[in-house]
Amino acid sequence: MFEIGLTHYLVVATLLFVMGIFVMITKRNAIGILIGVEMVLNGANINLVAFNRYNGMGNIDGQIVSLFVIVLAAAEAALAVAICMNFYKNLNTVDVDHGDTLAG
Amino acid sequence: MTLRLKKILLLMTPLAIAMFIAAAPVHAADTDLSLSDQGIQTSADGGLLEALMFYACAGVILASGLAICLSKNIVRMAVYLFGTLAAVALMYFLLLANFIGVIQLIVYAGGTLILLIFGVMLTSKSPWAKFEVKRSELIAAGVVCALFAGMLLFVVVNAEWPLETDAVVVGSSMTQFGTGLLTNYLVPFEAISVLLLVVMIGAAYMARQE
Amino acid sequence: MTQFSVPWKQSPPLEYRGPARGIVALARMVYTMATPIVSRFPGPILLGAIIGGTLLVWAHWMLFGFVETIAASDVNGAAHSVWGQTLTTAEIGAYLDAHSIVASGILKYLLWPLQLELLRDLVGLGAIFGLFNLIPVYAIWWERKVAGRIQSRMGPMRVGGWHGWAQSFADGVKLVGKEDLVPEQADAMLFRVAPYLAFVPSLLAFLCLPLGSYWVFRNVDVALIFIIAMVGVEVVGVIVAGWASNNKWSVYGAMREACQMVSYEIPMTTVLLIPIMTAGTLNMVQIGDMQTGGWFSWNAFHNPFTFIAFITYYIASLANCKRAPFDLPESESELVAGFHTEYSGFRWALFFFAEYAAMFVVSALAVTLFLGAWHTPIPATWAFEEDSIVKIFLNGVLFSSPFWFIFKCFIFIYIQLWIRWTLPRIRIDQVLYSCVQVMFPIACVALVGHAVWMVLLDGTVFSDIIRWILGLLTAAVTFGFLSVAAFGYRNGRQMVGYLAVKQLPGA
Amino acid sequence: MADTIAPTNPADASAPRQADVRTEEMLVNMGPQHPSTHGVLRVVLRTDGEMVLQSVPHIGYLHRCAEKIGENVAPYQYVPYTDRMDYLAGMNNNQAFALAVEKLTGLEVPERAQYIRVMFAELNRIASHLVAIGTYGLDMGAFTPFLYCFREREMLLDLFESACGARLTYSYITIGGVTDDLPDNFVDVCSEFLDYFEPKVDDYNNLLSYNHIFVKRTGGVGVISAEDAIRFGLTGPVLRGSGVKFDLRKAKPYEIYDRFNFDVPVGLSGGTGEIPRGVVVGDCWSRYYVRVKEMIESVKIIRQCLRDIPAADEKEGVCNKKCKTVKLPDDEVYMEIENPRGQLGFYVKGDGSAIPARVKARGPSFCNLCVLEYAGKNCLLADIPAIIGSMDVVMGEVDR
Amino acid sequence: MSFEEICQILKSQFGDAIEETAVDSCRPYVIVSNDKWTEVATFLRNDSRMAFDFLQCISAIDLLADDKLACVYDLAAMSPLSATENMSYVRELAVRVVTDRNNPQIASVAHLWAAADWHEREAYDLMGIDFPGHPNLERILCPDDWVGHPLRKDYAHPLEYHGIPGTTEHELKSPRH
Repeated sequence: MFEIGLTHYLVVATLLFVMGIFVMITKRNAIGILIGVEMVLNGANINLVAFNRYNGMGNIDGQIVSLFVIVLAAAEAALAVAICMNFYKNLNTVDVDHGDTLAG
Repeated sequence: MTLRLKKILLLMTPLAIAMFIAAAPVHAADTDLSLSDQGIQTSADGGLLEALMFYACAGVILASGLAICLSKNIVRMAVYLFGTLAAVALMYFLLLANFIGVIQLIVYAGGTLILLIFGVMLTSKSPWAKFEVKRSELIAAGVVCALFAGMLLFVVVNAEWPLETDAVVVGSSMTQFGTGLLTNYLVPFEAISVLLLVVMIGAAYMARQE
Repeated sequence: MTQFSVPWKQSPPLEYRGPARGIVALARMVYTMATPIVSRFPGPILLGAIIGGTLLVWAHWMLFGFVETIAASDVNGAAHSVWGQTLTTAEIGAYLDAHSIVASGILKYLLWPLQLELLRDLVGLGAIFGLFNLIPVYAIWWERKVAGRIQSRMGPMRVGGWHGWAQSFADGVKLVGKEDLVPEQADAMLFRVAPYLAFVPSLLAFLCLPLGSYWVFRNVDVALIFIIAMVGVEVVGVIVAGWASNNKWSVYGAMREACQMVSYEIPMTTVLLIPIMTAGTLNMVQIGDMQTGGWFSWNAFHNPFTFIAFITYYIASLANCKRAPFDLPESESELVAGFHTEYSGFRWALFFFAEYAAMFVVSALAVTLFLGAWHTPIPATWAFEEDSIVKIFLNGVLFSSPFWFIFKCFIFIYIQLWIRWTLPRIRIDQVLYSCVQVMFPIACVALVGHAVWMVLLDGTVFSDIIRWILGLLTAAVTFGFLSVAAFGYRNGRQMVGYLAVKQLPGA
Repeated sequence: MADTIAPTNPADASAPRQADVRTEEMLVNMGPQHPSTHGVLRVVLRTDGEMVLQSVPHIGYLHRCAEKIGENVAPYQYVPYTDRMDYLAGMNNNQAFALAVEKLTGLEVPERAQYIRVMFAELNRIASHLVAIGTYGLDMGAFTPFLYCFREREMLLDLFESACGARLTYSYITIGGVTDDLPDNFVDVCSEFLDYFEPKVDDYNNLLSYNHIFVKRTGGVGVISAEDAIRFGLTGPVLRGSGVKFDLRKAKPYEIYDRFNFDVPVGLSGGTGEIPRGVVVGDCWSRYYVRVKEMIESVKIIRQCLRDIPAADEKEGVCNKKCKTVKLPDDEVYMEIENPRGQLGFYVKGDGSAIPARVKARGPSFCNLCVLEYAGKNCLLADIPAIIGSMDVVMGEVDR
Repeated sequence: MSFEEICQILKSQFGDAIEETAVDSCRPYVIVSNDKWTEVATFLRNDSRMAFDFLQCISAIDLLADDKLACVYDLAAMSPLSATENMSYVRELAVRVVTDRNNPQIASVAHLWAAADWHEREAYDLMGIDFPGHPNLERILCPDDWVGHPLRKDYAHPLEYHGIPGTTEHELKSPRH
């Protein structure tokens, strides 16, 4: 119980990942979906760092990859918010259910 | 006490502060001035404290994650996400990945999250815009996610991870990061920088007004 | 005749129940007892408090250092840990006897708990929290004094006696006593949480902030980025506060803050790369300890690019802790009070604490990274051998100590205040223009230039000449300013009442 | 939508600004309780982000039926009410009403009283402009010039107090003269003050007028062309800031203004002489700077007054003895003077009794404020305080 | 150009529309017939001999004895625009337009002089004169739901407005209108 190992971290990561997916499925708001994506990425990132810590063979490859993930997530968020703005400009809403009109 | 004497005494005050604080000095003449970067471990070496910290972090992550799932208010979701991100950063510190932790804070919490809130502000008509979800959808999503979580957890808990329990645990050092990024990971590093440039231009293009 | 009726709900007067009643009674008792004493001897009490506080800090430090030496002298090397093996009282007593220290019988029991890291951390945290609270309190008082002097008036003069030194405490008492209003249409939960989201990060930044080589709570290898991140995270609280207030002016304040903060972090972080490149580390203690060689070894004078970087950093830091002329998020003439329009009482005070603490933090970064951290302009190689307490003391006064660090920080806070009370506010488009089109290019040029300089010119005579010129230039400017200030202080002290009396005998 | 609004403001041509990101249009209520609306002005702003697409002023929050009261009291009783209209320039308001009644009834004013009136009107002009300049600095976020201005204003108020005992609502200039003669050493004290005050104007200039940020904030903002200024009936520094050299003291000299030698400052375009670059004729900076220059001209007039003022005449006094018994003929008059804020006119209609049948005040702030809807269009949110501040409105007189 | 000359031109141009010229008044004025007022105003504004480009004031007055309301327009023509020479009024003119008390209507001149906008709104608010053609004729000083027009001589003080007491007993006994 008090001996924290790899599995503990993986369980937290898994739960965060699944909750992210749940958010992505259930939220109608485009930015809500974006929040779900961030949660999924964070869950994955915990995995990377945890494996690096417990199974890293002395190097930090896992951390470098997680660094890339963070940077990519930031880029993705910037672009996604821009898309949301465009979406809002055209349809006057950010409800993704309205995104099926081609005549945006 | 005459006024003059009082004034002199009051003028002495800063001097006194200076002397008394300075009297506990650490002069740096004997400090090691080597340029090398020693990775200094910040988290405790296992034991109860680490366990407590871990459970606290995990609690915050899961609680705020759950709150995101259940909340209908988009701004509140973003604030809960802040809780998740900060707790994940703390978890990185526990995992001795200090650099990743601070990068998580500065990029995620300080940048991405603000961007998200900014997006919310710009795209919601009323402050408390709500998007109702059908109950059937909610139940379906819950079932799917529960199954998925069960499956993943089963794998995670039962898998035999080849652990190097006795391996030397080192904190990440900046030197390692620099070397890694400019040797083994040079191509992805450059690719990401190009991607960032593309994203910057693309985002500016998409958000601008025709 | 119709009666006036108040349209808003009236809250019943406060009633204290249970333990609160006891606390209130205690506070009243303390107040009645303390008031006559404090009002009669304000000066000596202030002096005594300062001396006592510094002595306490000093004693702590000596004590910790002492325990450190005991632990280090332990044969097993089993140093202090949280719960792990510790020295027994007998071992401590033996050490004390060996060094013939008096009263070892009692002292060993008193010293024993200090080796527990948890206890030491708690004491350290307490000290940091105290510092964190004291700095805003006195920065606010000082701001009011400086503002008063700039505007040819006196500033606070009453509370506490000497120049209103207790004004901020009185304000604090007033603010805590005010009603904690939450607007009816606001998002109450976020409204209540937001001040803490601003307050806590700026407190966390102090955890990694070194005041001296050993005066740091946690010597983290990524301290610099951690502090920048904390200053940046503070903005989340501000945005949430503006949003949750459900007030259009607050939302404007929050939007401006988000916009300004995100933009100015770019040039600020870019120029901070320059001292990092010079030092080759992100560890603040190491960066500080690199600048022991006196005035000319300070990073700002390393080459022209570092000097430019220093100035750029300082301007960007003004924007980053929303000080004038970049105080758009709370500009009172446009946005009423910006993001904290709806706040009152204690929560409002939390925003102020966060702001002033952030002012100290960015000044501390400027001092640590560019201006010799905790060192004096005298090279440390001239320091005395530390073989007696007097020489230790003199080394502290003359060469390096936390006092010098705080002193330098307050010089920069003073410049912030000075700018605040003399310059008008700039407009949002001008803010973004100066960030994107002026400061960011300058920062990039400085970064590249510094890299080239380090490769090509470092260690050459030319580099030394440039360093001396820059150092001398800055010294000349500093002394010029000081002499002007002294002259003005001697000759220009003109106050409203004095002139009015002098100019208008018949009035 | 920003792009559908036709750019009617000449400011747009010089500095085209566009909202990069389209956001939700929002109606924002600026005032009646707002730090930079100088009282209880309410401006409804239609904004798109930081852009203001339209600003509609709403007034009336300080309406105190001043004109109705005028129909119920005798003229000499009405003088104190005029103080309360433009409470920053009480002397000038007293003067305007007194002149209107004197013109209607043909009351003679002693010469010494006329000198005193002009002197105090100009002193009050300085005091009023000091408040205008100081509060304009406040609007721009510079707190310090405000207190410098108030420091000098305090001395002026001391002067007023020495003459009439009041510091804000003087009622000093009354029908037929002034209520009381000057204190004995007033001439010395006043000239001492003028010697002290004149160099202080350079201080304000160094601190605020030529400050780079201040010029950037106000130069080229809220431009009103000369033709538009006349079309909207603007007067005072607002009109002169648009480059129209019109001053009632020169154009239609009342009292004894034709005896004095002074200049009428107007707004000039930037880059020449003392005017900084980036300033356009008719912008906020020009209006502000006209006030600074007018203070110096007022000092000139006061110096000439102090030099020429006739000695006190015991027999004649400083007030026409008939001032309280005068009957208003069945006739009407419109008398306008140059207030610190512009043309203050009083329309007085008598019906043969001692009490007027109609008193109408043409407030300069009232007429200047109506241009806000025109000038505060397609600008940034931060420009709105700049434009309102440069109009220098006093809500007491707008709402009356 | 003197007042008489202006009257001469106006009379030759409009004849009967100029009902009266009060030359002996302390401030001479002309009375223009209400139905011709738009034409006269346009003439005053645009004709090169008149060119009254500056509207100083519009004062609404209550002529209770004649059962009339009236507006007095104080017009002025400025000398040519100049930033160097002191400008002055070339000519001034006061015009009075009388209207019926029960259905007071005077054509708006806001399209000729932008300054007339708020003056007319004020006259509407306080005296109750309607200005057909005004772009935005709303109450300006009083609240939108105010009853009556306070500057009329027969105006009765309201006793109460939204629960705020309107007047005192003493004033009720001795109103002077």
